[in-house]
Amino acid sequence: MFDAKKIREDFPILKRKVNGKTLVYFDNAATTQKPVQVINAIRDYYENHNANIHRGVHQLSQEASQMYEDAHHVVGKLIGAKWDETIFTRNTTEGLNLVMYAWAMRKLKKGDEIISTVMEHHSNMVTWQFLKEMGIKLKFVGINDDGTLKMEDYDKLVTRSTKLITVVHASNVVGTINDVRKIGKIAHDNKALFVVDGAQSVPHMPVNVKKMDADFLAFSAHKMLGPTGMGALYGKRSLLQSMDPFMYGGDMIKQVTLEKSTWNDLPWKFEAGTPNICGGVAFAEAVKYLERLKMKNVRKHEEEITKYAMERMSEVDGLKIFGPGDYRNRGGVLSFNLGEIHPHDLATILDEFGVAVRSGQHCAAPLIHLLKAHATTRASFYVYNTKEEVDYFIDVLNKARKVFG
Amino acid sequence: MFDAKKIREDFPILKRKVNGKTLVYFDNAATTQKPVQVINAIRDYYENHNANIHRGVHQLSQEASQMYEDAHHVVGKLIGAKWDETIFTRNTTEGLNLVMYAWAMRKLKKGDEIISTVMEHHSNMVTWQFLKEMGIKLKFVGINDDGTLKMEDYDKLVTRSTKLITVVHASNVVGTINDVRKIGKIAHDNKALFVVDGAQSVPHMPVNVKKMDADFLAFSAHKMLGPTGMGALYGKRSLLQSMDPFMYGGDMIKQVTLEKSTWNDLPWKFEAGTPNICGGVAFAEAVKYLERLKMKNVRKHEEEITKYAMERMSEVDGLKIFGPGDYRNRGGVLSFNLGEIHPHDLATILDEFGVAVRSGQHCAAPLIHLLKAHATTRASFYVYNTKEEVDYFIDVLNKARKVFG
Amino acid sequence: MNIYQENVMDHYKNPRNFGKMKKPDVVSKDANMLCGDEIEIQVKIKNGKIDDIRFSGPGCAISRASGSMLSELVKGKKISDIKKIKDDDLIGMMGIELTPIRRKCALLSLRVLKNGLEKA
Amino acid sequence: MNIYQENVMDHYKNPRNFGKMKKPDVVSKDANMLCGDEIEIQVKIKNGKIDDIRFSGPGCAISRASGSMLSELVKGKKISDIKKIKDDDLIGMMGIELTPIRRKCALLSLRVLKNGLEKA
Ligand SMILES: Cc1ncc(COP(=O)(O)O)c(C=O)c1O
Ligand SMILES: Cc1ncc(COP(=O)(O)O)c(C=O)c1O
Repeated sequence: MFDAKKIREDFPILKRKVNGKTLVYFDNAATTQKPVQVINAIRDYYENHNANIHRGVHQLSQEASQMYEDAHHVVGKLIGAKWDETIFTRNTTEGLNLVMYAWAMRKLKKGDEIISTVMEHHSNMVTWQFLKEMGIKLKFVGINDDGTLKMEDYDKLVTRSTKLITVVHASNVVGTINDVRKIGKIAHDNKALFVVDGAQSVPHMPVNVKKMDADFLAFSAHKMLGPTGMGALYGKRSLLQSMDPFMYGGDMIKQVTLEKSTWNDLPWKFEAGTPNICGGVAFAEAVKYLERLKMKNVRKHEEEITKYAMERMSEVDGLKIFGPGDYRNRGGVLSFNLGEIHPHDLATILDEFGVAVRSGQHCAAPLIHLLKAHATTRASFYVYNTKEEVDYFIDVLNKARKVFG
Repeated sequence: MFDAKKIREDFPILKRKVNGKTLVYFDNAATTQKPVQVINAIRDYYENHNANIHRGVHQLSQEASQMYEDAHHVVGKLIGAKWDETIFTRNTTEGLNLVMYAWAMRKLKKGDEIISTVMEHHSNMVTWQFLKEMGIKLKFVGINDDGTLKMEDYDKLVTRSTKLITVVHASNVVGTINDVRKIGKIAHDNKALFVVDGAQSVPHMPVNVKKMDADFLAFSAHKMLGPTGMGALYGKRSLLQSMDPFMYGGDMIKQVTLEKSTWNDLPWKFEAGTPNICGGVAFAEAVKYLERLKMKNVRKHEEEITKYAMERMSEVDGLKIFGPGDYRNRGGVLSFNLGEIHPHDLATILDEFGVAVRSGQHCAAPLIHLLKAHATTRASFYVYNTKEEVDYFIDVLNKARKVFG
Repeated sequence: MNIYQENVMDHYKNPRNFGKMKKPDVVSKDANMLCGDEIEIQVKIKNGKIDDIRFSGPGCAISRASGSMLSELVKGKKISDIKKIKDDDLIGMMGIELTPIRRKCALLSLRVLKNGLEKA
Repeated sequence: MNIYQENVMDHYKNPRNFGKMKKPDVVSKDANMLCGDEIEIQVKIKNGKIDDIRFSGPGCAISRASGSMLSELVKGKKISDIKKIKDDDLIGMMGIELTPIRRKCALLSLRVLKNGLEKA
């Protein structure tokens, strides 16, 4: 197991003061902070290796090409995928849009159906709404009061027209970890594609695309110690090969005439134009950092913090946590409301004491409405968070309760 | 005027040795190097301000949001655009694909026509080929022997079905600077949209979207001292407002229900998901660096270097430069061949002496074939290049001539 | 600086003119995207002046306090004068410093009111 | 290290078995994406052995020299043996160190030949 206090030393921003107080960063589901190793990798790339990739025979270009290709290996390995099934994207959102544009829009037809859930982040909900114009039907699995999926809904919703089933692996609002193996099996038993939003799972626990038998899995670097502007989309090789590209430009092409073009090999076929080369290199550095900690330890640490935070929060009068009651069934994401205090007010007061949490609808408006909340406050944890920080957070919650008493 | 030798001190990579020799970086059309100011801005962002934007009320999120919004102002101002008409993209390629997917694919119909040129980079050629499936016709303006556009072709190609005219502002192969004002007028006289690929112009000369009356202008940060994974697309506000989004996800939405969504204000409507926040901040820093130098001086410096290089290269036996003979009509991009030496061999020999040039087809295969070349070698300049470097380059060319003599 | 001053908290906990009226002359509504909060303002107009006003809807302390203060400010005022109220006038009245994001909460009521009067 | 050694330059300037033949048994063709160079290999087969071989197409020194050396190497060899030639065997024959990108130039001819024999 690792020592979160030691880890903190790698994160320069954690030494920052906010409103005169030491920063307590509990907004990790939105984005995480970056260790000095990642910041240095960026610097090293630009100070020593920067060049455009693929087509240059000169030394810098060869170095940059190698580093960028290696990054695909490192990121792919984390999720049990081959490097060329690992497409670099800007973020989870782009990954899901790629599947929508390059697979669904071109392979589906009027009357086909897609099953999502009411628990989704907007990026895994609004994206599919685009297909309605084509006459594709969108259906949603509901949730129980404790924020778990109504698994029995799949039986009711699946038909012979179901062509794609998509689900968030771990919810960014209620924290629920969904049973992706079971849902994947339902999808494949019905010859539907299985698409997983891994934005909140890949950063926080061991994830293996083979074990969950995902056809596509999307996630973001910035939520796992990596840079902004980077993400990855895993896709099964046979699927990726059967598809046309998403975007068109340099490096994704084999041969071009004025009339038509043939596509490059994977993964380049799906990475048009000059990619975020430095972002890829820094992403790999973030993954290496996590692999040194080991993903099962990352998960264990978060379970401990989450368990502790749930216990301590239950002592606060009028505090209600959304989502599963057992910390073992959830990620380190705690959405809550404190009496009648508006989440924005609560977040503002927490901020005055240096505690960064998120407040609002967390890009999941339909879910928030189902929870019968207008908005929630959300604390979410990562490798550098400690029980001492949780204690401090509880103290501030109690202060807020007094202000709004 | 600025002093290129002074400027070099800002670029750590220029002190690097390649194959034992001091790096001479002449691959600037592919990507440029980064000054310490940009590298430090990245570091400062991650060490002091990193957070997700838009929706956070906590201090870091507000800082990051402000910095990212400010970056739109800085980049927009450079090209004479308002901040909210300046959409951040990954690169030029994504900008052009956005126009194709979010404008052309949805607004054009069978029989409509698009006019491009044979001079385009793949990203402004292959992208439009996608629309052929919809029955949209793609036509190409040709080139003269000196690599200038056959302007008279427009007369022949424009019909009442012409809905979009697109052109590269400055060629990445032959260097030609096209008369975008004239082509823009042809487009608008014929009620067609005018789309400009500014990848090789915005970094190198004063560019103003109002003066050229562009409807869309795409460019890349990494080609103008900025980070990889960043670019911008200018779009006229009325057009952007009339369009649906390109990608779907967080932050581009006003209201979401399970059934449908309404879109956020500009530019966020076109920036789905967590954007490349740090990339935006670093891009703005690069633009500030260029503005301190002044774009007209950047252009002047490149004219000087290009003129000098053309003179010196004309002394090398068997060397043929493609493109306009007058340096005033071209950017700082010199594609050439030296006798029968294959560009890859030439680039390899140059690399052995520390000179980084590009060789190949420069993502413009159709143009290369029209030039009756299999490939070319390309030297391209930027603010930190000097005449001394050109002299050294000429020496190595002469050495290569001997090896292959 | 703590923005939850006594003044603000008083208006939040006891908002003036909160609720709905019968037969308003103007009804205006809008949401703050950030939190999903909605505000509705109803107005009765007499002789070019605001005769009565009500506001309602879920909101944070800042948006509710500003709605309450605004309602007091405009009651009895000429519509032409209300159109001249500036963002900073309202914020100044609240007497607190706000970050850009919380400013949006504070200014929601003013925007909703002005939009309503525009259409009146 | 200079890769344009005497040996390589000799094969480049005087490529062996360069050109085309009449009535080949196998024709195989492919391009190196990087530069657009194309190589075509023609082969005559007799008793499971390569009886004659020709290669042609524009190419850099590395790809042409390797094509030339490869053609000498395989002439008279059994097809089953040719299939066993490894990438590093060919590169080793050239006696130079190549970066990953230039390796592709060196290995184009071997790939084209193997692809052709696969179909034969
Ligand atoms: C003229 C031109 N257009 C478009 C591009 C594509 O730019 P990017 O690879 O940054 O998308 C380039 C860069 O190679 C270019 O030179
Ligand atoms: C569950 C989930 N899906 C998707 C996303 C979108 O990620 P990104 O903004 O990096 O595209 C997020 C992040 O907010 C998320 O939590």
